[in-house]
Amino acid sequence: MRKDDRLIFEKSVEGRKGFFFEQEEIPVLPLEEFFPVEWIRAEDPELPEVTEVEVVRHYTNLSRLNHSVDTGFYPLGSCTMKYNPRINEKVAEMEKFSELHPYQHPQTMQGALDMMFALQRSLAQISGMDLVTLQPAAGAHGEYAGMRIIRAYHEKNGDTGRKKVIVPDSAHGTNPATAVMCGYEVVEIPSSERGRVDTEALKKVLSEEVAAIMLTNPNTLGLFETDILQIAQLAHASGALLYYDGANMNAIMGKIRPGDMGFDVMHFNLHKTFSTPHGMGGPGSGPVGIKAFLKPFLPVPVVEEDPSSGKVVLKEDYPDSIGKVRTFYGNFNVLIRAMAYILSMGREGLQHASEMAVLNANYLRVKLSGLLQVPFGGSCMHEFVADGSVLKKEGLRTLDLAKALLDFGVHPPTIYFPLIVHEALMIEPTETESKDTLDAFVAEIEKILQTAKQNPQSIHDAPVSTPVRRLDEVGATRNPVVRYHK
Amino acid sequence: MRKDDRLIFEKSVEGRKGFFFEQEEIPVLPLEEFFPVEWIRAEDPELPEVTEVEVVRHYTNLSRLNHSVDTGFYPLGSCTMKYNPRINEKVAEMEKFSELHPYQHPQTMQGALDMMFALQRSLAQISGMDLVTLQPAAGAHGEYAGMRIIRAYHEKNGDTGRKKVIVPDSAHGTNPATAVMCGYEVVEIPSSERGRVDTEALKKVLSEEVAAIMLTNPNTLGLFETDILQIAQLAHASGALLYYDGANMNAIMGKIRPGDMGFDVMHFNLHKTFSTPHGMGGPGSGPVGIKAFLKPFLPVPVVEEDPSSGKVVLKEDYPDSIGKVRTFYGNFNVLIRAMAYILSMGREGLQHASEMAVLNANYLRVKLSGLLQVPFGGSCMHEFVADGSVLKKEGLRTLDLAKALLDFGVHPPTIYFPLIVHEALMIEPTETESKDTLDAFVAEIEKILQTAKQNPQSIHDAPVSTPVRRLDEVGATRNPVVRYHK
Amino acid sequence: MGTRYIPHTPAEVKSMLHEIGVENIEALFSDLPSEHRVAELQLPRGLSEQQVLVQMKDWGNRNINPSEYGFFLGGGIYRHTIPCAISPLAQRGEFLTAYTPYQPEVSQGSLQLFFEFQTMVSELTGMEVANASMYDGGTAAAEAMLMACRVSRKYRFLVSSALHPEYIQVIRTYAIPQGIEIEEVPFDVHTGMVDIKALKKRLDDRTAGFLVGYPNFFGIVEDIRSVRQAIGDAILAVHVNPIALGILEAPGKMGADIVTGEGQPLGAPPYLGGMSLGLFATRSKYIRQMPGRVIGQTSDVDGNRGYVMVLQTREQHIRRSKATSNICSNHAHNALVATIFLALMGKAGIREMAFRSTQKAHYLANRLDRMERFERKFSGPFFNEFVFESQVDPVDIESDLLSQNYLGPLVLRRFYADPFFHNLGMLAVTETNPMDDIHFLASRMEAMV
Amino acid sequence: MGTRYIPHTPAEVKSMLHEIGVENIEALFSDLPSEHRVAELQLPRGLSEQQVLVQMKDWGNRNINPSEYGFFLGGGIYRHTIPCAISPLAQRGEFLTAYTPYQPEVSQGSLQLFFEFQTMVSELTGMEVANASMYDGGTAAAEAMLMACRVSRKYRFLVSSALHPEYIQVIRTYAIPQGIEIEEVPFDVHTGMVDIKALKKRLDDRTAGFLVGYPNFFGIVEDIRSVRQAIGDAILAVHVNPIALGILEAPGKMGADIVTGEGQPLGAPPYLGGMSLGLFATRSKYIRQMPGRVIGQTSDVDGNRGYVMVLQTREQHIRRSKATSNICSNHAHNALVATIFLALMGKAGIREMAFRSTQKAHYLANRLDRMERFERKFSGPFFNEFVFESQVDPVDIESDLLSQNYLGPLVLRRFYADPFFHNLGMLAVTETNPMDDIHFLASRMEAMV
Ligand SMILES: Cc1ncc(COP(=O)(O)O)c(C=O)c1O
Ligand SMILES: Cc1ncc(COP(=O)(O)O)c(C=O)c1O
Repeated sequence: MRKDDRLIFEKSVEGRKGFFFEQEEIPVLPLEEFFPVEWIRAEDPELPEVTEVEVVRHYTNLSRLNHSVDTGFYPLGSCTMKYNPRINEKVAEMEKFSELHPYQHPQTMQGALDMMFALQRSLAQISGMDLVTLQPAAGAHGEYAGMRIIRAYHEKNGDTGRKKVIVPDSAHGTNPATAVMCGYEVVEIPSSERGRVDTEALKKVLSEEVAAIMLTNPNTLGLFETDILQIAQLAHASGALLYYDGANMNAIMGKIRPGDMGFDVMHFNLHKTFSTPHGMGGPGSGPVGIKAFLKPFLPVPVVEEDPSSGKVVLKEDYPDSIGKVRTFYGNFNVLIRAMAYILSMGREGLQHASEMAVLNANYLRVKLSGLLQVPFGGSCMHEFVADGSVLKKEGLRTLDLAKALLDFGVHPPTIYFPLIVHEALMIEPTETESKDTLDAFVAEIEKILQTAKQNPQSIHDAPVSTPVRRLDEVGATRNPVVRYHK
Repeated sequence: MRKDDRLIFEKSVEGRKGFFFEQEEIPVLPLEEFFPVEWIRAEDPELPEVTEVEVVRHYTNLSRLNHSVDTGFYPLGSCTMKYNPRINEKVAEMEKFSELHPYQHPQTMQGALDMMFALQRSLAQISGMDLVTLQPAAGAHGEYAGMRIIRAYHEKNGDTGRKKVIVPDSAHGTNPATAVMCGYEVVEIPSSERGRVDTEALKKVLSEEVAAIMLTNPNTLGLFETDILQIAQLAHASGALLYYDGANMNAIMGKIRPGDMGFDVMHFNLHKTFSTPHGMGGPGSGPVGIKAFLKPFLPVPVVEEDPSSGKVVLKEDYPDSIGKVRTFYGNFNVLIRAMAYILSMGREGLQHASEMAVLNANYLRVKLSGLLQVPFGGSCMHEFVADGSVLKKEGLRTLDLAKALLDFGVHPPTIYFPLIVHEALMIEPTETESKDTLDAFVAEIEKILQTAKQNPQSIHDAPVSTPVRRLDEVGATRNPVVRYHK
Repeated sequence: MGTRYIPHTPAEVKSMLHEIGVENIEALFSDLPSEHRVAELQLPRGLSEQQVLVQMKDWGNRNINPSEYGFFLGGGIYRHTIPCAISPLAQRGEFLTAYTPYQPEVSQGSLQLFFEFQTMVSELTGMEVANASMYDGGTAAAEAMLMACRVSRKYRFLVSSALHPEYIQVIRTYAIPQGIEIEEVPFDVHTGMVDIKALKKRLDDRTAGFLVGYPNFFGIVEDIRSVRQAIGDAILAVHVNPIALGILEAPGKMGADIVTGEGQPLGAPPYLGGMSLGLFATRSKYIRQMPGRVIGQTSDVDGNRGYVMVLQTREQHIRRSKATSNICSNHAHNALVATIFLALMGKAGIREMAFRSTQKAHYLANRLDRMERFERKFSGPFFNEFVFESQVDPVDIESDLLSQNYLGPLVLRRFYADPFFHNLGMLAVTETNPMDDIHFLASRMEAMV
Repeated sequence: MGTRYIPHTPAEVKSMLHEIGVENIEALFSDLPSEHRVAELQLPRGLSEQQVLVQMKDWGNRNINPSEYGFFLGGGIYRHTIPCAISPLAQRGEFLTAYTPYQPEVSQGSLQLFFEFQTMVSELTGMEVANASMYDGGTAAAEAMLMACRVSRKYRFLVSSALHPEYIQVIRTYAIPQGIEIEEVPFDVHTGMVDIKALKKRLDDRTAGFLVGYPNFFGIVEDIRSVRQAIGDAILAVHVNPIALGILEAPGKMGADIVTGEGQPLGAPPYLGGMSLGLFATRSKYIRQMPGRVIGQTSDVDGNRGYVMVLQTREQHIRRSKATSNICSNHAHNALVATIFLALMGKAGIREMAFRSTQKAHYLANRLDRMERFERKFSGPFFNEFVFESQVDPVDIESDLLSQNYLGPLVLRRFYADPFFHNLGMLAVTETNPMDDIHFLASRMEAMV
């Protein structure tokens, strides 16, 4: 379907230029005066030689091949594809933020520090945690920082026998992967029939070898962990800490706070709950919230109020700190967007967002439960998981349903996650979608299921109206071609 | 092909909102205290009630239905669809320009005045005219201002018998339309066999009744008026002035100047020659250049250097002025873009642009002359006119060729203009297009002509891959539906 | 070296020249008379992006930044709310770099949005049809005058002297070559509204129509129904501030034949008056006499709904010397901005803007009225702008306020020679003026001597 | 009232609740333990766009605007040229608001551009394969260390002590829980380059590899070939400033096994170090050990070329606790910015930037060297940044220059406790520093006492 599928390299013509520098008099010496001749690059990198208009056309046309929140419904479960307000982009462009150098004298960037501090306080308030660091670059990175803090805490206590981290089988892949990177062994516990943590199973694995339990609540099935207070009590009684994966915060703002439920450490996904754009996979931002007793272990520098001057400062002097998990202070251009969002929404807006996110999910759940299986009964939070097994009798699967949705201009839900539901469709509409959009989505699914009965092959052949059709992913991995060669 | 063709009104739901104002305490009185009750609007206008995300999606998706310079080749003759550099957009966004109020004290906007003056001087230099006004909002508007100056000049001289304006039959429609709006009778003269002004025919119509001759050079056939010096002489000898339609300036920058060729008045199309974006049809900007003897007639205010202070000022005191042709000082946000372009290109860049524009046109002319008829021989300037009559034997016409090009993702040339070539295709590639693009275009035309022979119906059916196919334009005009009703 | 934005490499130039069959570039310019060839333009050499930005910032820094000022200037150009979502949408390349929709199959984006724009303008003004934009309020008003004369075949036209003085100047300019006689109808010096008796007196059967501002230049809301009654069969043209129509009755509901307006307040910054948008609406029966582009609904060969330019036979590119106007390029992109603005604002938003502007303006007017040195000049109802008579020279007020980073008032004697205006100032207030600024302005003026 | 960005009208909420079969919204939250329900968050009420902009400007105004300053700070984050065409392209909604390309049929835009990015990074670094980005230079370096240990199954890793101190800190953080021993290899205090002898001495057969900066933190260009030779079979990881590769030989050509880098200079503003981009490239034989997303070419059922994510079995969402890294979201949008940047710059542009930066930096260094109070500290070749020893306290230089609206030098004792660094300052120069600024800086420093 694409009229011109050339790579930018395939548009290159020797000698063309896309940028022109000053016609400037500068003192010039031969490079050989600066470097041994064999250190000087022998061959130019094969970068494209194209003009500005070619670059504009190339990337404009590439962008047009993408589905995005700005072009249509994107109910990708666990990803919170809510609308990304444009005011956030405007504030992120302000020169007085974007041009700041991280090593400027702090006095020359007091406003930036003040903004970060205000964001920390806002997130603490929303989550019920005592302190927040903005350093981590994404959710998984926040998990890493948070679990490292837990590790540092146990070590400081001389409690070095804690080698295990408990993770439910419904957990996001980053949870076990993070635990392992932090040097822990992962103990997976099965979910109960109600799709929640099985407290009995949990009791069996809890011991003085356990450093932490990692949960998300609502969990990845979109269900609230009703035994959360008991779980917290069990964890703490055994000396373990409770970690909260904040990817699902969009369900509970202004309703309940992780800090109040007994969580000790958590991360936020500003790129989910707080409306910063996903940008095709990043940058996000994964601030970490902690209870006060964990303060000594925060990554440095800590952005805090200096008690004597009352000024917000960067403090490096934390001898028990886990160190740095990245350079500098965090993804500042994401932070500023999240701050704009929190200011825009205010206390009533954040709460209303969670309420409407939950309303939308339940509405879809009820509407779709006549069409697909919804394995766990009862009301859900901001998302829910359906099962596409009904398609099996037509020789089709959830993947086919997903591909067929593409022909309606809709992005399919997350599929085959969480792993515990075999033909999972994880559906998260978010609060920014309207009832009309949800109704249209239900009608589309209905239509696909009908077509599946009458003409399963056509569903198997879907999509047909996308820029490319189904791609050979297996072959691509077997024999990976990961770059262009001239 | 469109998945959702609803108008924004058809997405409206009562009570939805796309914007939220301050939660602000303001003193409120009933409107009836301010206005008689029957003056207060009884029914709200039926504006759409939609959210911000719906607006973003709606207009994002609408934009995707357009062809544009940013998405592909756009060789629309007479329109100079060159690349619109992005730096121009950046400077046009600067708050210290965009927030200025026209009635601020001039001292608080000295920089804006200085910029306008610099642009006036640059345009004067490029065109060889003595003075420039930036007031007119578009090419046709510049023609209007220019022709009104000519009229004012003759009247001031008591030369009131001049009721006619001579216009070649190849002229753009705005030329005769403008002459009539300025109260003149239009005398059309036929083009010579060489596609130029027929000086003999001209002599016959020149008299003391003629106020002006309106020409563009190169003319709309893309041909340089080789007799221009003689024409100027004839015009001036008869007491008429010579008007230059600057739409075709892109051919001659740094090569020859209208002022030097004997033109007395001209307009520029900043949205053609000077790279400001066309924006789906405007705003453009049509500054007018004049010779010094016409200065008293300039529209007010005149942006000029005050001889005593050396400062640039707005001067209203021109008793013989034609008055105002619009409010305020011109399309300032277009002017600033044009200034950025002139600064970026510099003297060598502007000249090179004209050279490459002419090279591109001649290259296409030669390449296409084997495929289509090119009625006027010899080399062309920045554009040329081809004739699609070869298609007649297949029962097709230029319109069909144009529609078939759409399926290649190319915007067709201007068709059926100038009127003197029956199946005209007016082709202007501009200098920002590369040889590869031109070669691809030639190949596409060749392919269409081949298909036309083998399967003319398929060309008649084109386009098939566009968001809509051929539309019923006649019916639309017969029974015009020009707005949505609920 | 190569030049900005131009792809040609020396090798390509050579091969292209070869294909054309000429030796060099100069050969392509051989038709140009050699005695007038330019050696080199007297302009600087090309600058880099960084250098251009420096030059532009330099000019910018020689202006104030009005966004950091209390902003009480109006007089036809206003600072209103501009939602942040407008710019990223309007700046999309597919909108910014498209031409006039000559090929409708690949221009449905432009065409549908103009159709939406026409609908919105019709709705706001209460008229049946609207065009796809004119240059600005001034030329829209002038075209209304020309159309009124065309429709009625009469060559005398009345305008209210309380109309924006620049509009009157533009109307005069356009009237002269057509031999149309323009006469001003005085306003009532007490109310600031058009003097209905004087209007009636000036009407005769050579009179094509009458144009009145709504609100007028002084911010005063005219009594359109009375005007309609007064002028009988003559054409009534009303020039509007579209924001005011959020709370004021639509002229179409009160007998207007043509409604024009300046659309800048619909989402455009003040931009020195340079981001203007001419609104033009009328009755369907006059549609074939309307100037400018008009978009209509139709369907394609497959029966899908689509949009095209209609009634092109009115226009210069078809009708040439017989066109209804010479207008070709219009202010399409500014119309896009207004369309997105109105879509975001919706019914409630436009009402709210008008409501807040009115309330705040009246609050300030009342404050001033209670001061000894200032008095509201006109008793007629006003929208968001009002004229006051001052015992302090308005020029001194302007300077004093400027020193406090406030812009305003408009000094009316800069527009009118008549001594009536000597001590008059005008202040505009919109929903964007924080109450704190209004309070400050009032206190500052109270303290003036 | 309704709330920002949320479409639900009261009527809709009612009908949706009815469909769901519950009475009210609260019923949907009945699973939440009542004893911990929040009544109301202690946050301000929602602000309008205008109010948010005012608050943000207020914070902004409490910073300086470095774009109005002479800018001589580096240390890992640089101010380089940013072509104006990048932002409008990168800000297109289809790039900005898409997620990770899980559905490749509707993500070819993202996938193709990441494929282009991988190619560009491979070309610049001279490596065979590159991933689709990491968070920043620091985490990329740490992941290189982890990968080196994974590949070699050894748990000792050397880093040059002349590597950026923040990178070393990040590497240490990541090493600890894996039980990896990190040892620093000292640099030669005369040349500023890694001390090859000391390096050799620290190598043993438990050593997985060695990481060196290119240029290093002091701007010094390391002799990669000698390092390669010195470390034998151990894995050589080189951390680059990608701009330097415009004129310096690619590490891939000199034996590097892994190349990481901080991609900020490729089109991103300094942004407080917060618009970072981790570059990661390696040899093909290690591709299955690489962290992060990788895009590969393939074809669709019709045989059309297309792109998909490949080797996902390395990643956490498939492999969970056995993944090569826990990274999920990466810095995709910053990679887009870098891709557009490199497309615009092309071969010639990147060379030119590196060339001009070098020339200007050396010019300034030479000027300083000729002054009595300043002396270049290291004799090794440098790129665009250099350390000087000063008889004036570097903190005083910093303050004095700040008073002149100049930023720099970096005061090295803020990074190192060792007295060796006490009087050291570091200045960075890029192609964006006008010669006038360089002259001014030099004269000002010359005049210092
Ligand atoms: C439940 C959950 N946890 C963690 C993550 C990881 O977040 P990130 O992609 O920002 O690293 C995600 C995101 O996909 C998630 O959905
Ligand atoms: C030759 C010529 N003259 C005049 C004009 C009118 O210019 P504008 O559309 O800016 O009014 C045009 C534009 O189409 C043109 O091509």
